[in-house]
Amino acid sequence: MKVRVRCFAAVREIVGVSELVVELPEGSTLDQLIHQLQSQFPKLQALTGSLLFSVNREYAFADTKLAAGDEVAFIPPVSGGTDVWNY
Amino acid sequence: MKVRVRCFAAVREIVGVSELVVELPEGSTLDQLIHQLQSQFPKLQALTGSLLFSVNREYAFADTKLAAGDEVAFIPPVSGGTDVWNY
Amino acid sequence: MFGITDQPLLLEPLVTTVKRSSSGAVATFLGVVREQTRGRQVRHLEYEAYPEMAIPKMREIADEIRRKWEVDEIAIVHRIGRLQIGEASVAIAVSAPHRREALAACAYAIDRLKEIVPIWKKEVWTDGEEWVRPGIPQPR
Amino acid sequence: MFGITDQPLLLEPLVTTVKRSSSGAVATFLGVVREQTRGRQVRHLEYEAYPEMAIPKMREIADEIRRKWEVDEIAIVHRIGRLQIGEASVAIAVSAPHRREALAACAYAIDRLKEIVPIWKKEVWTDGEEWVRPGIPQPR
Repeated sequence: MKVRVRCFAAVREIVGVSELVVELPEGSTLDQLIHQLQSQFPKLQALTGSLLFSVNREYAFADTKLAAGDEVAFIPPVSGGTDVWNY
Repeated sequence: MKVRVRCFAAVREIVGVSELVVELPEGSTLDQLIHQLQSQFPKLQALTGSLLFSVNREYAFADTKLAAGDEVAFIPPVSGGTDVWNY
Repeated sequence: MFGITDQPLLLEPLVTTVKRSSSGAVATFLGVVREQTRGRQVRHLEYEAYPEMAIPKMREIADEIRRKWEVDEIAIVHRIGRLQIGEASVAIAVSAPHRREALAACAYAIDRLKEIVPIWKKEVWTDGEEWVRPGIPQPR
Repeated sequence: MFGITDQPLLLEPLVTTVKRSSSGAVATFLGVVREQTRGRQVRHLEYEAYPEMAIPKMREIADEIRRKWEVDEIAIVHRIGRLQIGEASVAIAVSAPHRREALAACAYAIDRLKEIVPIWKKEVWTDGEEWVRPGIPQPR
């Protein structure tokens, strides 16, 4: 099955594109997708501990089962302390 | 001695002008001025319990001593409950 | 910037006035004339101020804020005269390096304004009118 | 009104959008690009959003607010693209019958926006750059 992966900010810069279509075995979980992309883009590993993920535009846990056509997004991490926005 | 009395809102409507010059004995207190104006404008009596006063643009107690040229203001009362402003 | 005006209030100039290069947040508050007040239908409002005392009192509020929070600038402008439903009677803007201080200071400013700034409004309803003034300040 | 835009943010249209005849108060919040962040000199910022998720999340924040406070309307607009010092990155406006609800809801909206709305910024300093994103939402 195919899923879409949307990439933003630091993830987009590592992957080099803002959207990927990834082929996965039927019944794969979000976790399996993450591992597959990590082996393809090793620099993602440094981010993974602090990444969040969404499936179909809702935050999702790593054990979420994916379906064909799902839209997954990597939500890049916080960096740099507690009050990291300007305001 | 002469003092200026500024009148606002309900007080202005009772007194009929926005400013009065009042002749008082030397050493008069704010309280004496209030009584003098109440006898001149009896309708003020209904308001007095809830009036505040300022002398020279600062809130003042009734026992404040007045001096020639002081600017006194009658600060009309709250009416109508606790959330009386629109916002 | 502290003022009393008979002109319509606009936020944008206030924001420009308070913004500094250190400001990460600007919080604003507008008081607006409501259609209903305590169950009665408002036709319009008339605001009146004691400007020579009101402006120093606004400044006093700003001084209190600076003692409580790290803020950049504070602006308070109150409109006087006849106001229709939907028009703003008061506009407050506070800038600060961070959002919490800007928001807290803005909330404080409007509370204190009601308490110590000598401004009155006459509510003119479809069935009568009355002068209204909020808050009982403690003389000092 | 919820939006993502690459145009400068203005408060006045937001205020007009949220004001109802029942509104006695409008509170607004602007997030502004500061000159300094964590001691480093900012040259400019670049904001990026996941708009298809960000707008529903803004709507979700508005729903949360309506469950907590009596408010009239809520508007949230975030700017994306390159922003200079002094420019606003986010604008929030909340109208309500009374001031406390408008102010509390506005403060809540900006806190929650940082927590759940997928928007990132790259800080470009005079000596480097870094992507930054606030808050760790709890997946549900």
